[in-house]
Amino acid sequence: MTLLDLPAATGRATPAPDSSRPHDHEYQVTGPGPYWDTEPLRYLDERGAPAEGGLRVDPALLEPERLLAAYRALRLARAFDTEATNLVMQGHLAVYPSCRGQEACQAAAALALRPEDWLLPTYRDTAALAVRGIDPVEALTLLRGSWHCGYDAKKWRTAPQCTPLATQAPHAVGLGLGAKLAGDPVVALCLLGDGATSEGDFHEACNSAAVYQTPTVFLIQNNQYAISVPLHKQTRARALSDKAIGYGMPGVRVDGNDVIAVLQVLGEAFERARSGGGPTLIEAVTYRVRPHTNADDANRYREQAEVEAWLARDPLDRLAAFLRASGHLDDSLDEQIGRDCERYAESMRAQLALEPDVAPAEMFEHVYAVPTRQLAEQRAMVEAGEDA
Amino acid sequence: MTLLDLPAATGRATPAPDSSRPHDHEYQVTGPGPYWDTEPLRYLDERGAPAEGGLRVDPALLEPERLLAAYRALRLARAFDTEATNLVMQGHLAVYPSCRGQEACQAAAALALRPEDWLLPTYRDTAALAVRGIDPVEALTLLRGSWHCGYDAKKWRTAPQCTPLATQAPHAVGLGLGAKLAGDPVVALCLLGDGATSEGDFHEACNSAAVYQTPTVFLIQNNQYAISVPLHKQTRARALSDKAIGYGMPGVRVDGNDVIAVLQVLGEAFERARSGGGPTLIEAVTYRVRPHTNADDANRYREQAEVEAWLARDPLDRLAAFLRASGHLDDSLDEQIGRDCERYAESMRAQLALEPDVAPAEMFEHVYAVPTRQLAEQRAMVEAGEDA
Amino acid sequence: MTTTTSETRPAAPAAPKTQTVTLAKALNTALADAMAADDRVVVFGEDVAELGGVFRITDGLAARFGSERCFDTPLAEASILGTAIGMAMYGFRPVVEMQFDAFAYPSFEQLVSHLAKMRNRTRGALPMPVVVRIPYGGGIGGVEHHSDSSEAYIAHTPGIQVVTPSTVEDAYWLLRSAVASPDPVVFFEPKRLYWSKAAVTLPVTTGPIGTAAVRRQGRDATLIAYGQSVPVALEAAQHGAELGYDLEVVDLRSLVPFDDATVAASVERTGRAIVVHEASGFAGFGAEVAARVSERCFYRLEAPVLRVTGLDLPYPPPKMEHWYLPSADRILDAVERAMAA
Amino acid sequence: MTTTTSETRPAAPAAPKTQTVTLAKALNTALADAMAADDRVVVFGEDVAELGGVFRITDGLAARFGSERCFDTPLAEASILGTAIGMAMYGFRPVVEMQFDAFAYPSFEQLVSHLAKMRNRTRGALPMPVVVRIPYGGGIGGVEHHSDSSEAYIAHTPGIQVVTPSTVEDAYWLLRSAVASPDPVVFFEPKRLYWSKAAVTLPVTTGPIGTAAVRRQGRDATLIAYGQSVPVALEAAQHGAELGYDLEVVDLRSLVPFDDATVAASVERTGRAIVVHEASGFAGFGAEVAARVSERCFYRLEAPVLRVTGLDLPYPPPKMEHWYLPSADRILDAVERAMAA
Ligand SMILES: Cc1ncc(C[n+]2csc(CCOP(=O)(O)OP(=O)(O)O)c2C)c(N)n1
Ligand SMILES: Cc1ncc(C[n+]2csc(CCOP(=O)(O)OP(=O)(O)O)c2C)c(N)n1
Ligand SMILES: [Mg+2]
Ligand SMILES: [Mg+2]
Repeated sequence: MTLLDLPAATGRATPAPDSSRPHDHEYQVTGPGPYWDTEPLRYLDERGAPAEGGLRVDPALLEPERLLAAYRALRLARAFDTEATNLVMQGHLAVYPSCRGQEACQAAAALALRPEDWLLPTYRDTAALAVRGIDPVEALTLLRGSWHCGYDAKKWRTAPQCTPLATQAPHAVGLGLGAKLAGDPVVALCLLGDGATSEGDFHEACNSAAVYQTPTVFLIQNNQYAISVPLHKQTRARALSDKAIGYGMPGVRVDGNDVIAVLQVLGEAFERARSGGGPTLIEAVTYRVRPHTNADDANRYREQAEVEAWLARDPLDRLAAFLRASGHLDDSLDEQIGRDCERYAESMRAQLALEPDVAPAEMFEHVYAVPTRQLAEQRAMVEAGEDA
Repeated sequence: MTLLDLPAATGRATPAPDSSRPHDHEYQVTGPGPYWDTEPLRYLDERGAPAEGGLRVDPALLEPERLLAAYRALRLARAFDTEATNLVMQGHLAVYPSCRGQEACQAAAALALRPEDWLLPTYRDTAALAVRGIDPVEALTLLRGSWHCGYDAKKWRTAPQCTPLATQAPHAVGLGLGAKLAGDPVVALCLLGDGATSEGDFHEACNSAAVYQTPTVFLIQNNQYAISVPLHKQTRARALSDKAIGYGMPGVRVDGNDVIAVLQVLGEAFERARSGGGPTLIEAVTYRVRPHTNADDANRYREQAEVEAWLARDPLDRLAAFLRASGHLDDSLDEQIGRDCERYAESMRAQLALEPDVAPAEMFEHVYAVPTRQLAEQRAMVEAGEDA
Repeated sequence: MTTTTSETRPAAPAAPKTQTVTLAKALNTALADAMAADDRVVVFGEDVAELGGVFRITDGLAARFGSERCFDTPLAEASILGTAIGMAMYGFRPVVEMQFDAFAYPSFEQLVSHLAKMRNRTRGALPMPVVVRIPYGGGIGGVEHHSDSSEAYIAHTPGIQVVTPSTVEDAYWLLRSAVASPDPVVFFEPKRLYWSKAAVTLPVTTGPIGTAAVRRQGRDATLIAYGQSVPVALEAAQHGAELGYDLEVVDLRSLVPFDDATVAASVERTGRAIVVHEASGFAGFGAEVAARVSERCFYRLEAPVLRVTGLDLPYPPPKMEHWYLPSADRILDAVERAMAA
Repeated sequence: MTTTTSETRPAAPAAPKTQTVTLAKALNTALADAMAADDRVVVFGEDVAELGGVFRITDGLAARFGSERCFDTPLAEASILGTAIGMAMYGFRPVVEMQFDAFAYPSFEQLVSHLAKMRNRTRGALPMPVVVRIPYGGGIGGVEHHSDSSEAYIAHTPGIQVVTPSTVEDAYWLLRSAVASPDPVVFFEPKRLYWSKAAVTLPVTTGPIGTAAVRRQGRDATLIAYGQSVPVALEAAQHGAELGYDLEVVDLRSLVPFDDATVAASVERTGRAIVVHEASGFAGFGAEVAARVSERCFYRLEAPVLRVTGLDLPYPPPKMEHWYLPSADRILDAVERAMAA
């Protein structure tokens, strides 16, 4: 075969291209660049004053009641997280992944939901469960190790906390699609970490949600780390919110330590979802102040100075400063909230210090609606061993 | 617990936000819109004339030798595809997924490669293998059903044709990373369909390639369909090339029926990859003229008129028109190429009409480097059955 | 949304008329009847709506029930199954199609870590009435990745039911039962049998999930098979009769739950057992069957339980699959060995 | 790149000194020695470089060999394994870590459809000298998805070798052997034994992949176990001795290839066999062992082969796992039943 050989040239030369004509289509759509190029949306600046040129916020969000509710939720999340951190150190939990520093996301996620909305949390979002109103003992059941999920997932419209990363994202699509087909004004809010955005399930879910136009909101808490892996080893995207472009859905980058801003962008996303506008991808820029879990040693991979810099942007301090400056918060109210938090933590302590009741029956009861004969035999064997 | 109850409001009302101030950050980064909003890059217009405001092309590409080599490659791809389509109808192949209409991508992919570069083809890219120089019988072995891969994958630096969609994409990352770590100026070219972009593996591969900055080029042949599923059910992205943004890599959208344009953008991507500039995502907009495979009935899901419209943009006709207009091609050369093609097809026909030799030994020989005892026993059993 | 079926049993058959139908048509009818009976049933997957599926099992469903009840998905199997899980959480009863067995692998994590476990971890709050339809098996001249049999992977995963019909009647009824089940079912469709036919009256009722069926009675040995290995076992039994072997054939039908009673009763009668399936033998489902039978029928067995299965190598290309697949001949070789023991 | 090892055997041991080392340290040393011996060996996965892995098995490798030989990956298991496959195509010998057993599931398709088949489909042109390290098993108080045992899924996949050590010595040598193997190895690390210790001289040589080891000799029955079930079987054997049972313990060590000779020889000696593993019993790897032993030792067996395994339910939470796991007590119950048969 000579087909691929070069033939002898025939005819005249091709006219030289006009190299002075610029590209009509600039096709390096986005050059790789450092992640922090893009300033996230914020309402408050890092000291808690209204940010210059900041996000425009729904006035209702700024009503004192709403602001104080947000503040209380932040304090609750902090108190919960602090107590859970104590409990794990005392051996009352199997493991605890702290959300310290991420309380604005935790609080806003829970506050943005209506009772009929679905929440899909990860292992790190136990404080959000508490703010949603779930009993802390039930919320901590997974991490205590007495069952996989302690709360009534259907009643609370809250999926069990998800550990296999990003696998809950397609569930949020299915919930949204279910709501859409049923004609219910219900939104599914999926919480994810920055690391989880690298998983295939994240991609498939975002893409499907956009194609189906489901009422699903993906909230990425970009806390800068996936265990030890910093964001720049996770992605070369300019911003995680840029990923929305590839799905044809709105993408938002918000200051995750500014609860007002997070509430605002969540509110808009929920509103859009409820009114048929489809899914939204939100990246909340925040920081995991503690190690990945109590078992992790963060000194192996990051400097204390970096942590200090983020502590200065503490979400509680920022809102407190704003509330104090606007006269909604004074020492006496703050102390009262502190006492409420202390009582809440005491109750957690009292309940979780007790050894939980467990019985082998529970392992067998819900494998299937009706246990197989083989499972019934195994149950009898285990229970006989217990009696012996 | 009263922590989440609303407290009585304290202090004065929050100042109303300044609603006249526009958002500083417009966060609906990209609104959903019809896919065809964005015109792909092209050098030739649909009739084969230089496109107005078209792509600027490397002068070397426009040398008559190069242009005629491209034309011969297109004709070869067409001849190959036509003959394979005949062969499958005559029962000499198990199945054949035609690339009719996509020959510009097939030819350009093969021509862009140096011998040391790696190609990762799919089931639809057999013509690209032929253009790369692989013997057509070896190239068609998978689809003939006599072995999984008929060519020497290592010698040809060509992976076996991949059927599980998008699973070859991470391999292209690994090959690129291998080349990078070894310091070799080698590029891995991964071919993918539009449908495959919905798979998790596509996402994970693109993201990893960008993070590692591997010399990998992802070429999506967007032929508008994944079997029966049209692009708008596959993605809501404005363009598949937009997905590059979420990976922080260059993304290019090119007219996949304009072989000059495809060669140009591939050349730039290869050049960037070889010089340490990392991966590129290219979307080539084209059309699958025939059904998904010989077993498919495309009338179930698309109109003939749509096919006709695309036939008018035939990649061969476009280049032929350009070559004739610029005097590089005349009837006599065209006929000579036609005769070469006919000989090529005849040889395919003659070889593939024969029943291939197969022996059970082959099944056992490469499961492991050294067969296990159990496999040796099974081989003996099968061979004994054959002898019986 | 209204419910017209109970949780555990499909609606009672109505308006019978006998026809010659293919197994594919029986599946199609089962889906249509299930969708008609319960509007929480939704069907989705790759190419299932406009095209009716590459095997046409979902043909006509989108036209009849609308694009909200039957729709095409993006090409993303993990997300197909994950979406089904979310819809089940919302109260739907999704039936999803995986186009070929090997193309279900991307959904493996969703299946093992969520579908199988969701009821359990939520103490019953979020049951998973999901059916995953998977055409499986070879012998159809399919290239790489189009002839896998992955039942062993799934059957090892507690929380899932695994079902596979071999007859037109069971195709209908097991699929109805799967859709009506409160728990997830992986429904393996023997794709080589899609075009097998029987004169049946649809709707038809057979046994419930969890029961095996004796397809042929015999006294010398029991052939235990499922899916498209059942006709092969029956063929072997027929040839065997000519050679003087009186072979019983048990069609497992339901791999999980496993019908120990029927299987053990048969082997207790015959004293010999041979397990047949297409998947590779090593750590295949036949190992479980052989282990159970060997344990339960220990004192009755007159010969070791033998396995006639696919070879322990990647599924071969079309021109070689006849060497790979369990054939009537290979089964009869095993029968001879068992009878000689 | 230069090669200093042969394809099939790791480099010969050099410069011995006896120390008390943990199984984790033996694995770490094996990786370091393999990387020193062959610069085609690269190690990557989630958190393996800066952190040294959540179990510290890769501790110090990045510092010693540089960030091109040991690096952190994005969080994407399919792509981790797929990248390893591509690197192997290029001529490297990648060793990848899956952080926990259940988190390897996203890579299942890459494993089944590519890693296992690449050598075969390319007629040997593209061998896959890849090691997939997976910490597996329970008993460490891990929450959901942190205690799975998935060896049955992998062992059923032709083309892969499956290995799991139970001793410090085997941890070292099997990992060296796995890295040196021309074919892919899934290397299951018994995570509960990471901190078990032995006085050993590294480097140490034990048996090749494909061979089982008799860990204790006995005449009454054979306990067949692997990974972290081996110490449990040994514990049972010790208690058994007090009760008058003389139990043999076989450590399979290599599930694929399977050492029929050692296993059958032991059962031929004892006449009784009990298989022990943590994974759910149904269609678990123990089924294959039981089926093989029942077939091969049919005439010698004095009792049915019994299985003592994890229960057929999703791995339970920490406070309940003691009921799920095979214990010395449950093994001894089975021994009693076997002896009474
Ligand atoms: C599929 C999967 N792979 C690996 C893990 C192990 N793992 C648990 S948390 C974690 C890091 C997750 O990072 P990110 O998504 O950023 O969430 P964060 O922990 O920071 O909240 C990893 C790798 C897992 N849980 N699931
Ligand atoms: C993982 C996987 N799922 C499903 C299939 C079945 N399948 C084969 S080709 C195809 C459509 C692919 O479409 P596209 O990626 O656009 O490529 P094209 O066939 O158009 O070239 C499908 C669904 C597959 N091969 N692999
Ligand atoms: Mg994170
Ligand atoms: Mg396509």
